Amino acid sequence: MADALPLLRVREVSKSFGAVAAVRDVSFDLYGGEAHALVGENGAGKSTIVKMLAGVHRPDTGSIELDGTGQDLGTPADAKAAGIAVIYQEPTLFPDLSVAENIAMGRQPLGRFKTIDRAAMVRQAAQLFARLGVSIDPNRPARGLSIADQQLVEIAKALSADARVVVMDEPTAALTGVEVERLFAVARSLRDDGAALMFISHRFEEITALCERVTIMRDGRHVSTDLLTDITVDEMVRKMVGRDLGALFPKQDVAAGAVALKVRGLSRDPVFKDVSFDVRAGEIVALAGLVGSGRSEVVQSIFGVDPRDTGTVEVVGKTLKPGSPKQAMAAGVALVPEDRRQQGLLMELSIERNVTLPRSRSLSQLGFLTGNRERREAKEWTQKLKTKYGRLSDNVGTLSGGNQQKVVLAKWLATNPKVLIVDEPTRGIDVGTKAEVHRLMSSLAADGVAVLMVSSELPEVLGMADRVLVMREGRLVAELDRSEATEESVMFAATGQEATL
Amino acid sequence: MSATESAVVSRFANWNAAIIAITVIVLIVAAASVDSFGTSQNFGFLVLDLLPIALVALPMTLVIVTGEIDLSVASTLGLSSAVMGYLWNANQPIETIIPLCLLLGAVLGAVNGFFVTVLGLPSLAVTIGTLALYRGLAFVVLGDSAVADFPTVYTDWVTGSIGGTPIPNVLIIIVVLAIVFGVILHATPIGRAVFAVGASEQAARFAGVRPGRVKFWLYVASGLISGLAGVLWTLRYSSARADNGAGLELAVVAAVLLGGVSIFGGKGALPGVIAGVVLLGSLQNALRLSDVSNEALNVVTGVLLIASVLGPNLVNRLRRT
Amino acid sequence: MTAVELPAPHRSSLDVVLRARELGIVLALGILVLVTTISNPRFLSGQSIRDILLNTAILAVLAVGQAVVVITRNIDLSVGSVLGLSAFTVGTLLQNDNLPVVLALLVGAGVGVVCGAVNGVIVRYGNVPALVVTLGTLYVYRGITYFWAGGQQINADELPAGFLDFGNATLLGVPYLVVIALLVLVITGVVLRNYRVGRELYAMGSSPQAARLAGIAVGRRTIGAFTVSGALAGLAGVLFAARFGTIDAAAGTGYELNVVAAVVVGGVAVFGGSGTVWGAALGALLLTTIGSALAVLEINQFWQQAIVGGLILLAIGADRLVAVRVAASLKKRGSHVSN
Amino acid sequence: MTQRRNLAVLAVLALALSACGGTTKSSTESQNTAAPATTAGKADPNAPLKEGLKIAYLPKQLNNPYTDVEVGGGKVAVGEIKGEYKLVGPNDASASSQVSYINTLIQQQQNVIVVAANDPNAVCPSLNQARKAGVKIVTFDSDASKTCRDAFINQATTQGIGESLVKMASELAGGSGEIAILSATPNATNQNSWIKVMQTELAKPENSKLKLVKIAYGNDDDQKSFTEAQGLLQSYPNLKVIVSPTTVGIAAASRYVSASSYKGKVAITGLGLPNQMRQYVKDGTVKKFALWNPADIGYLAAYAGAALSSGQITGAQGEKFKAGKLGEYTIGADGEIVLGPPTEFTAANIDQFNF
Repeated sequence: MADALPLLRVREVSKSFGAVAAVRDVSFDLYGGEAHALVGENGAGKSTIVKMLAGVHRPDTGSIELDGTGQDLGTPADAKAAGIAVIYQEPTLFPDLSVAENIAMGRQPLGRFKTIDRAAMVRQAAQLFARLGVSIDPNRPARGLSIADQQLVEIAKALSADARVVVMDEPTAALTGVEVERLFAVARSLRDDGAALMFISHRFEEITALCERVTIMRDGRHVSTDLLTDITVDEMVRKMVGRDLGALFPKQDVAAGAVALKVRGLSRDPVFKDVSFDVRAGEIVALAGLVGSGRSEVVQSIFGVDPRDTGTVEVVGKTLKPGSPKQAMAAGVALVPEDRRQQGLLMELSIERNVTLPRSRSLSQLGFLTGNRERREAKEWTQKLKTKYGRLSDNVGTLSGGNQQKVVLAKWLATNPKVLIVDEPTRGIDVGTKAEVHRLMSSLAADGVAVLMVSSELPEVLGMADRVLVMREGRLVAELDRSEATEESVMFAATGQEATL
Repeated sequence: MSATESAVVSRFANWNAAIIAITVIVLIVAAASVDSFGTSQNFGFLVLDLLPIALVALPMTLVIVTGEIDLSVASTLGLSSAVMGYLWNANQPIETIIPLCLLLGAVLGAVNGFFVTVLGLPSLAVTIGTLALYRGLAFVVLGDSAVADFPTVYTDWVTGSIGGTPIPNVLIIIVVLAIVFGVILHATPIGRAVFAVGASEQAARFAGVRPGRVKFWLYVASGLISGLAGVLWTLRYSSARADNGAGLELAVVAAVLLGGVSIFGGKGALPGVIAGVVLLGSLQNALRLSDVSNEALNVVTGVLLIASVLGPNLVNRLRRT
Repeated sequence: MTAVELPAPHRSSLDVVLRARELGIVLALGILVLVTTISNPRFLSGQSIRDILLNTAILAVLAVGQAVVVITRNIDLSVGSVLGLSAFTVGTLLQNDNLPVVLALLVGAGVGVVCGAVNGVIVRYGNVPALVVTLGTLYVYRGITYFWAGGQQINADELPAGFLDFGNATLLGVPYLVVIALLVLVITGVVLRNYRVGRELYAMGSSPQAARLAGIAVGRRTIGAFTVSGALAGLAGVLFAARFGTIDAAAGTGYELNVVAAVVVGGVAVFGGSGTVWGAALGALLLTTIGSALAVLEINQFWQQAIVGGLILLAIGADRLVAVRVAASLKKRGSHVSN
Repeated sequence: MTQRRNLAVLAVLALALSACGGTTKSSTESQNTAAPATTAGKADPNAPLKEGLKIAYLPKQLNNPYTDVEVGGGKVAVGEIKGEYKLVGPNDASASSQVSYINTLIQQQQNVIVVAANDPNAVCPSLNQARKAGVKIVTFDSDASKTCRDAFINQATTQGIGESLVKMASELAGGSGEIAILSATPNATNQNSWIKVMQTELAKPENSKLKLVKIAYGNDDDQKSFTEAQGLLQSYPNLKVIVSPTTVGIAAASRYVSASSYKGKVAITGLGLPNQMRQYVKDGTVKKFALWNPADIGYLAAYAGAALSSGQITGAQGEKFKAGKLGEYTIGADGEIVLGPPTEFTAANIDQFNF
């Protein structure tokens, strides 16, 4: 099925930022009609490779060849012109412009006097959506589209450009199972039309489902490129990490204590309705369901950053006021939010300020902060979590994703919570850190913390949780014990139909 | 690049330190080369001249650190002055008028705060709106007339100095408020919240900070201090007028940015801002004493303003390559 | 590919909202004119309308330029100073030679192009926020004008009659100044709506990050937008000189706030990406009409500024309300994968 | 939070209460007006004029052609008496900027400051500080409060100007009809005193058919005056004459009318500069207007300042001094020195003047 000659060759490219070498002498080939996976831990250099292909970064040395001719991809426009389309993890649409215009930007069909032919533009968008089998109104603004729909618009963009190389950087991170299937169907048809696909993901089941070949990177270097038929998942993990891992999901058994978090009749129109459940001390309860089923909204409403219409939340017997994170924190609730960059961290502030922000009031003496106590506290907690950083005064934005997540965890563990809510605790972090996070959650539960975990990764849910609560379209539809919870039972509850995975 | 070199560069890239150094150098050069710049009388004039900018720049720093802006300060000053004149003409006791003007300032600030935090409107647009609105109301209150004859006890205090020393009385107000705002910004949980809101409002909210509340009270503080500046302005010139302080907002914003506060929020320090205010004020004073025209000052202000952001940016770029 | 049923290209929901926004201003304008005319019918006399249009023309040209910059999520506070510099340059040239009007317009626009390009280059290459840059050049350009003028004033009697006539003469009953403003408006409006360059400006303002990734030459477009704003401010300077005949170094001082006010009232979002130059021009017309109406209604002129302020708050408040409504309706309508 | 708020309210209330029976305008009025002038010493009419006097001019603002002519006269006079001439001033006509300049002039140890006050009271404390430092203060154009200057150069008597403005208006209106005034700022001292005289004049029986319908303010801003003129004509269709006792206003109003359909129907008069008005006199928009010679004001101010500084005069009524080519002047009540009667300009004589 693959052509004999590579469509795109990456040859010994290197790229440094200041003193840090992000990518060193990496080479691999992409073939037309083939899907190629690129895997590696966070900080392995995958994103830099993507940005070089996208024309955002120019390689310091080495070359990128298309059809055997060297390309100088100095700007995104160059990459576009060369037929390379990149779909980023976070969609990059123009919220104020119409969907049709988003797709056609820079390639709008022209009519008389080089004016834009709007009718033709809308027609093209509608044709693309028909080909993708989706119904999005080309005339609506991009603002307000769900993440999945935004990804589809991004794919339509790539289609409209007749891209020969399509790079997808973790496109599935925010998608549900059905949406992933839809995306894969489209990706396969692109591949079958002769395009070369490059697919980046942390989920091995997706890689095996879609790709023919896999390139593994570690610490900015190329480790290996193999046919997926020649390599097992375990081998891949070993190559990525460079060492063997312990059990991925080490939940210890703990006898559940008293009810720590009690939620009754929580509703917020139109996001979720009548949600009731308990979490006991020492328990890890997973909140599963498709993206968009209202899980994150429920936990944000419990914590008080989102409002709620009706319902009560009790923490160790104390009723929480709606809409007040401050009071929730005082009662012993901590929330590690879904979106690390936007919600979890202040990227431009220092590590110490981030760690101690929620506790700045309790660390103050007579209302004043001199900085010493904050520094001590930040040092203590970052060390406990084995966070790697240069100085505490460095911007948290300079850390890798995994270490950033550790800072978020440190920040909340420092508040000594009775109820710890974690929303997608391991999204976008590498395998090694993932295991550390899991171990940490498990030991917290063992110390009597009630843990409520929102996760889209089924293995994580099944491995970690004592109980699984499943949400569908804003309602709690199932509660499964550890013994009852399987991939099938959870997916069945989440989708309301037989799982197709 | 060697280690020492990069240390020097990073020192320079810290604009806060740079601006303080520049200010000190300018003060020394001016004192040495401009006749009568260093006299105690001139020091008094200098302090009085930069009084309103110094006061208003304090809350403005905090507002800009949260990523917002308040362009209505000069109009609040004007309205406070106009109301002061109106009430004085209506034969109200000055001891009632002054607290009322401060209260008025706080209320005007609260109006800004309401539009920005409760309705969620962009502060640039809101405060351009209230800039026109408050100034307009000042003219409605007092028209084009001027009210004078404020009690000499008060006007003398404002223009006077601490018994026998060359230290102007109003310097006490500046110093006290600068310490208050400095401590709030750099050494209290409120200050941490201010920086957090400026760095990312959403993340701050997820850390239990109430951005709306923080910003609202900052606007109230901004209004209150502008009201105070209006009172002091009126007493200094013994003249309440609707156009008092017109255009001051740009000078204040310029001083704050010159002091190294990022217009995008999340970064800045009060000592730098004080240095920025002193730098602009003393440059103006020294140039005027040297018979250099106002125009030169305009150009210098503009260039410094751009340089305050451009300089560190260029240094960073050089360092990267 | 199988034949699919395509949605007929209809007016997009975006357009409908924008139209409604501009209709709001037109409505406000209509009510204002009606009320004023009832109290004093002379408000609708030819001379009165001509005066309003003439005064609008200058503000509208500035507002169009400002809108272009604001749409890209920038701001240009230096327009008043650029206007002053251009007016003085043209005035000085005309003092000595009787230049043809077209040349005067070109010189003025040329001065503006240089000023605008300087703004744009500093914003682009210096990576300095537009607010800071243009606040700085507001001082610098004004300072240059003062240096040059040094207290000199150019009076009407020093300007060639041909140039002054241009400030008052009409083309088929429409003053030249208004014709120029309309030309500027229509050309800019069409470019912004119907040309790729224009749509890229909206894209940049809507999401600068995405624009860079989409391969839009963000830097060049930014410099371009500032250059256009500068050029139009320069052009407005010539119109100013022709209209008022007296030019000193202070010409156009404080205009920047009026211009921003007109743009905001006209529905251009200060955070870029939406709004039209038509709205901005209507905003300019509304503000000018209010000024004239107050004089005619014998409302204390001091109210004018307060009313303008209130209007800005009203406009952005209304925009916010509409945006919330639209967002809610879009969310409800949703759009899902059709299985 | 609520506690803190209550505290704040309490504090305000406490302040307000404690204020009962505090300092009010009426309670301070006697005390303020009692502030004595500091002029002391005796005049020595025979003292020679000192040489090398530093005389600084501080007009309302720079960049005003009328002001330029005034200070131009001053420069000539300072040259004649071998002094050091200096001109400083703000770009905006605000009192606060003037105060900064006065402070600077004190630092520079000038001997005489010739100032046109933007606000009669706001500049006072600084002027008095200057006088304490031995600087003589001469005001021109717009007087400062009497308590803080040594002499005031009055262009013409207030009465004389008011009367001549009404006389011109009456002639142009043909003795009856609506007239309007386009002034500078409402707190401009000179403008207001002229307008007051005009109102008294208009109340007289011989002017009973003239109706003053509106006083508009153009703030001595060209554009504002232009727009105000436009507004006047729209609001008062039967308007016959616009009287503008300010050079900026009359020029702006003339320019508007000359290019509008009102030309020939509405007459403009007032106080204007011949150079600015020449065009409108020639095209018939303006029949006549008046003014004193502004250069003489600056000229006279320099001599008055020098005489003060040399001890020839102290500013007391009845003292006499010589002012170069202008001859001898006598100080009137309140330290006023009157320049002389204004000149009327018409198409017949305008070409003889160049200022």
